[in-house]
Amino acid sequence: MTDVVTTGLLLDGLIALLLAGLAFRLLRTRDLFEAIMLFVAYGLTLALAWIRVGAPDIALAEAALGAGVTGALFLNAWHRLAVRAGSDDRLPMEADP
Amino acid sequence: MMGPSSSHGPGVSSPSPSGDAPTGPDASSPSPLLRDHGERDGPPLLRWLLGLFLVPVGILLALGLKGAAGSRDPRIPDLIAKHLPETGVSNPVTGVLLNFRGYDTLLEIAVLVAAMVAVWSLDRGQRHFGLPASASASGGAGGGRPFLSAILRLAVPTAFLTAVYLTWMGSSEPAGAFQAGALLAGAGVLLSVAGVLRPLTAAALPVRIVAAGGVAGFVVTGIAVLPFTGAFLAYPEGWAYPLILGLEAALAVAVAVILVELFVDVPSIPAHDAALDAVDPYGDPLGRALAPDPSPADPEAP
Amino acid sequence: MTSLDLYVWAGVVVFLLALHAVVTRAHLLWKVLAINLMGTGVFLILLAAPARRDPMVADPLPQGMVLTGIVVAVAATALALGMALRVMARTGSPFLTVDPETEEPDPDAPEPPR
Amino acid sequence: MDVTPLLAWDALPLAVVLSSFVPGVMIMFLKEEQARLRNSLNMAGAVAKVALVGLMLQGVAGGASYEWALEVVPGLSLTLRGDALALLFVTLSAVLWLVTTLYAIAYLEGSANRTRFFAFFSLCVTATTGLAMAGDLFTFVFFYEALTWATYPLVVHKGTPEAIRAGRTYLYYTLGAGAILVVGAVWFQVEAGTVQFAAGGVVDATAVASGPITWAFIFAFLLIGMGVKSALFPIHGWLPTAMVAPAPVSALLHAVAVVKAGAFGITRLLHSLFGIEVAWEMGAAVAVAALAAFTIVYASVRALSQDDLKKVLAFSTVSQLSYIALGVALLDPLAHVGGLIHLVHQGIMKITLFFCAGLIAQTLGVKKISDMGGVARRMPLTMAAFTVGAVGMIGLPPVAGFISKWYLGLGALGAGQPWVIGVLLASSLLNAAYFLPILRTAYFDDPDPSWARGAEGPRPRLEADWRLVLPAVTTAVFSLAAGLLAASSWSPLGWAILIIEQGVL
Amino acid sequence: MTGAELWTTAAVFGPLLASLVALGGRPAALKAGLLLGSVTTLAGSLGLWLQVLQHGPVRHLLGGWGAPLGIELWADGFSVVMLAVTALVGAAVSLYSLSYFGDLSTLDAETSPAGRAARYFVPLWLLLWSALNGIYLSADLFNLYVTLEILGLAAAALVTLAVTPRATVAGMRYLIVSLVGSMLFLLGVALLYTEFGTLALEELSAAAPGGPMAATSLALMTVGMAAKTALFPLHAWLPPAHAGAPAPASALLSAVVVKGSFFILVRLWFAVYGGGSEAGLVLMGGLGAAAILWGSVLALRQRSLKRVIAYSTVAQLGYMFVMFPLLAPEGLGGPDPRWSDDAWIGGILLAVSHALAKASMFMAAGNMSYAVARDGLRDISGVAHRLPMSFLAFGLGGLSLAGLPPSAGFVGKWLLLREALSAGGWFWVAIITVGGLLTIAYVLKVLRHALDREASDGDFRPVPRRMEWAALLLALASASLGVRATEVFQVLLQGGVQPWT
Repeated sequence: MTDVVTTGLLLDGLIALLLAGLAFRLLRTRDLFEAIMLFVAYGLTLALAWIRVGAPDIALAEAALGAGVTGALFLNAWHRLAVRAGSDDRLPMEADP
Repeated sequence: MMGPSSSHGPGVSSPSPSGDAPTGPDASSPSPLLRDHGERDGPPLLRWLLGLFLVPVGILLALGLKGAAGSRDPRIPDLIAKHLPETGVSNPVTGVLLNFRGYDTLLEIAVLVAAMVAVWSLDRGQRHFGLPASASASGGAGGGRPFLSAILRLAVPTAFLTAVYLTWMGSSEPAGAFQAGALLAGAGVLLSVAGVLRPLTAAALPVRIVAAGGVAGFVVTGIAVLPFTGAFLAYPEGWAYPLILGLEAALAVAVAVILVELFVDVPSIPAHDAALDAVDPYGDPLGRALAPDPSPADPEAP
Repeated sequence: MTSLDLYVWAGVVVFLLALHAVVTRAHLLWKVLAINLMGTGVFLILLAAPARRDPMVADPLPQGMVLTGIVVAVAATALALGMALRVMARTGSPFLTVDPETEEPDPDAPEPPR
Repeated sequence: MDVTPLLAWDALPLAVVLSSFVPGVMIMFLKEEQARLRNSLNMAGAVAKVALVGLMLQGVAGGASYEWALEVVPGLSLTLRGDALALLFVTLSAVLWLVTTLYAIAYLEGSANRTRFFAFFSLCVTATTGLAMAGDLFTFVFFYEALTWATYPLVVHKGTPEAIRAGRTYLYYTLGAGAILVVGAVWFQVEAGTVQFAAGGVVDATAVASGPITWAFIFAFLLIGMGVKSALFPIHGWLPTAMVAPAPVSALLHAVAVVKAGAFGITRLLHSLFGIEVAWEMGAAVAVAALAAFTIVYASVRALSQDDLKKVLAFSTVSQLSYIALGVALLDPLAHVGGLIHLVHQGIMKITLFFCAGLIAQTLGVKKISDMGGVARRMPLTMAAFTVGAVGMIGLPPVAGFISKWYLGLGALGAGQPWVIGVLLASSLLNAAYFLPILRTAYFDDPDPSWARGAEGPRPRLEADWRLVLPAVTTAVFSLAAGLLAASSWSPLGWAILIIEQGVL
Repeated sequence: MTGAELWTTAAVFGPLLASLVALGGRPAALKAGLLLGSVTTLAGSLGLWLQVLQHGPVRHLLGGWGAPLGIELWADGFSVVMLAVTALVGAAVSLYSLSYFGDLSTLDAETSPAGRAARYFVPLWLLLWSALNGIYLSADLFNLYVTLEILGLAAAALVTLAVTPRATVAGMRYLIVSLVGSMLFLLGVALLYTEFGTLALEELSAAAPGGPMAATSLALMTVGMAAKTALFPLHAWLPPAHAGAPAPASALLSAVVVKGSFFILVRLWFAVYGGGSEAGLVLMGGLGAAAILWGSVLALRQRSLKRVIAYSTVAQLGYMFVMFPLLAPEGLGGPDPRWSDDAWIGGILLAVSHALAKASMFMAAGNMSYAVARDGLRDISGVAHRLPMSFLAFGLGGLSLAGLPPSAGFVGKWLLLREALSAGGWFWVAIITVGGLLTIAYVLKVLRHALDREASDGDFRPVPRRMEWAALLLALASASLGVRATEVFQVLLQGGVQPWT
């Protein structure tokens, strides 16, 4: 390994590993809620990666849009399924109309 | 070389993890919609084959990219740096987004509008959002939920403030309309989940005007400058900064409204869709049964 | 092996994992998740690969593209989720049940009561 | 009225084609009940076409020539050229379309879907006149293929399962061969560089010598394309089955328009594309002659065993068409004259026979020859016309058929192919063998009970609707006139000789 | 400011503004939107046609910036012809859709699905239209990606306007395939940017991409676009989607939407990559040939009217890919200089004739199933007598697809055959001929059912005249193009196969 192993490189290696691992885990799970949580985590790690790559704008957008809004959309969809399924784990504010 | 965790080659169909629900879904376990036991995933052999095919493609791709020297010469960044002053903004990304490649951003907002209209076109089910009238009337914002109302009081104002800051600073600092829009959308989602923001139906005109405002603003500006500068969206001398700022503001609001609309407007899944039974699978795509034959005197009947 | 190369590798791995999942995972929501991941994989490659210059110069053009890509991905995801929920509402199952090749309306079959 | 300005009008050929296209399209949008408007439109179109063709005849006889072209794509254009050869076929189609329209109006009175029938009927005639006046192979194939699909609704007009099956066989043959024709035509353009028709052919002998196999294939592809409609031996099967179509269709299309398109195509192929000398050197013309000869004999033999009157006429058409192919394939101008005049003579004689067959079937419901006993007593005029036609088919004077066989014989001797005379004689005997029994039963046998019951009542002044009998008699008179007045310059023989003199072939 | 800027702006941003107008939802807004969209697009494409005819390819520098930095709209013969066809088909289908959904004023979008479909068909279609015009005029890779995305979303939404569960599933599958296709395309764009550092097609073609990275990128983009064009192995999504959608939507999807990604493929393979590799071209041609055979055979087996036409789309798309091997620069034996433009003009004439004919056939089929409210072949028997114009439109459209005169298809096939024969490509000659015969087979199958004697005299809903005229006009356009196509020929030579060499 010619170039010296700097701390930056270690951090990037960790982030890259985390990204791949989260993605693999996310695509293999059987439970939807777990998948969505992993997806939000993946989004935030990705925001970290964008900072490391030197793109702060993208980091902010990724965190807000990639993890935030998309995560909210998925949770909303999950909620729709949960309400449909009639299972009891509905969100607290969902008082029965 | 710390490559990614390649030990878990894709396509490894590991036995379903131990923590998984027992095979037979008993009454209490969440519905089949929420879980996917892979019963419809297709034969494992096919999955393995696809995996085996993709792994070498991946390696070739990565090695190729590693060797790709073509873009070593920083032609584009230098060009952007050279022309940045003419764009009226100092943040290069905003310069690219709103001046150099303004057309792309316009189309991007058009994609959002398209998605919004498409989601509207799915027949929106009933809306489960918002507290029933009784709950919100009694406890004010957040009803009987102190924790939620606390978050609301704290988060929403700061979100608005930061959004305005982001839009304003977008021209110089790494921020911009989309980040601001996302923040506003987050605030909007919080409010609608808490039931404070009565979700306006898609039919409401204000929603349509604001949502379409982003694209309309862009196109009108583009056409307005056409006679002066001879090209669509080419800002005349000195007008770049104010126009870009105006567009950023319009973009931020439009993005926020569209994202809230996309969030709120998801069709709910009724336990049993009564309308479905009347639909004849080989019949009229719009489910229109044959209207009783109009009076034979109908001139149009051949 | 500079840090950017790591992200290129990560991008490639995520893209292919997601492509594999879109094809093999039958549940609609996983397909939508996988499409999102494919997008992020491409963005990783798009930002990391061209940026590997000796004097690390941030190239704003790919950043503009990735920002646009992220917003487009959100729009596409919103529609895909909406449509997936409608499919589940209509067919009651989270999978694309009807296979195009074999399935064909059979007007010769006994007429369903009109 | 001084017609000289009209004579020089170059778009005359277009006017001739449009004179049946415009009524056809207008009829398509009429409602079923508007019978009178439809009939008048049809008749107007027919009369206009005959008038315009008359003008062109006068012009071409005076040495003028008409050419109109519309460029479809640079290098390919729709060219209509009104020369003597084209006019031979166009006059035949125009005159017989007028006669058949009158016949069809009466024949189909009260039946369903007449709007669709007359619309596609006019489109078929448009396609026929178009391909007759085609100035190049592209235009010829354009109208030839249009003729194929325009005829389909007429073949399946009755809508009965049998008609639909006949339509399907018709399309299998014609569309299949049509696809091969298109490939052949394009290949010809690629190899020869042009698609223009030229007297004496556009292919130069050296090119053929250098690539004989390619040119043999091109000739074969084109021959298959033309041969299917002129019912050459292996690909003639669709014609007898298409007899299920109503009588006017069998009369005009399967005696004149569609089948002559094939024969005319073979003439163009041998003379205007390859040139008869080059074709003869290639051995292609000999093959055509042999195939034609075999078809003549084979079809006549098949006709012997038929009992259905229209089937007999169908097989007789198959054999008669090959006379034309035989005539134009020989190396002697007299044989060419024989082939060309037979194109006209066979048309007018065969249409007479089909008219009479339709008349007999319509009035007495008789379709089989075995039931035709004593028909002559009941329908003397019709049987007289039928006799004229039959005699002409056999080739006996004074009817036109004799003249074409005479010239074919002369041409065969001139071309040094004596075996052709043997074929002519054999087919004449065979024709006699299947036509004379028909006449015998019609004239001498006692009336068959199946239709005789209605005969005792007061016989109507005329044996059937005048609009059916008149066309049959008229065409019979034409056949006789073409035979007796052959010497005049306005007869088909006179015109054929003019074609040879003007060097258009 | 030359005319080009004005016309390109009209063509791309006219329908975009019109869709915002149509968002108003009320019938007046819908009609105004359709009118505005049609007028601006027709004016834009006509204006550009004349500009390109006189001055050759024209460009419009958006934002005033040059190639590497900014995006430019660029129009050559090929884009102008596709613009014109989309404008023609679009205007006819817009006219058709006004009556198809019924009386807009009385329909309530909340309750009746037809009302909802009418209210959202117009804005979605106008967005689709502006995206298509954007694709035909775009000269920038990433811009193509974003426009493709609008195309994909709007088109999938058009399918799910129908209420049947089958259509919803088909729409979902179409959306997923479309999104995966776009992602593959984007990865291709990323690779090209990494390798060549530019997004402008003109600069890319100047850099003559040929290395392994460029080849991988072309492969990725081709798979992506082939998925969106439903080329043979990736065609499974098309028949249920195009058959399930409402009639105006399926007419648009089959006639113009699939042409968008086909256009991109042709642009990439020939304008940017200069023909790519001959093996690649033969592969594309082979897939096209397989599509012709597979699509036709399945079209013959279908028993519902619109599924026959949908599978016919799969087959006819195969026809257009047969153009690829015939355009190989060095040719399979060196194209004869006399016919060098044949495959190019012939292939595009086939695409144009397919767009016109397929739109008219789907509208005619829509009329027939609108009249009996059922889509089975057995249900439309005997309908020909009641709907003569629709029957005629369907027949004429069928002729054009089969390549029988008088039709643009016949001229296109003649030109393709001429190139194939001059290059000695016997396999392609056979495929083109057999394809034509198979097309006639399934068109006849439908016509025979429509002509069937024992008309099922069930109740019959009269079809508004406007719907029949829309179908017939397009069929007549396709037929008249078969008689006169010189103008298309000349404009297609502006820019030709490789505009930037």
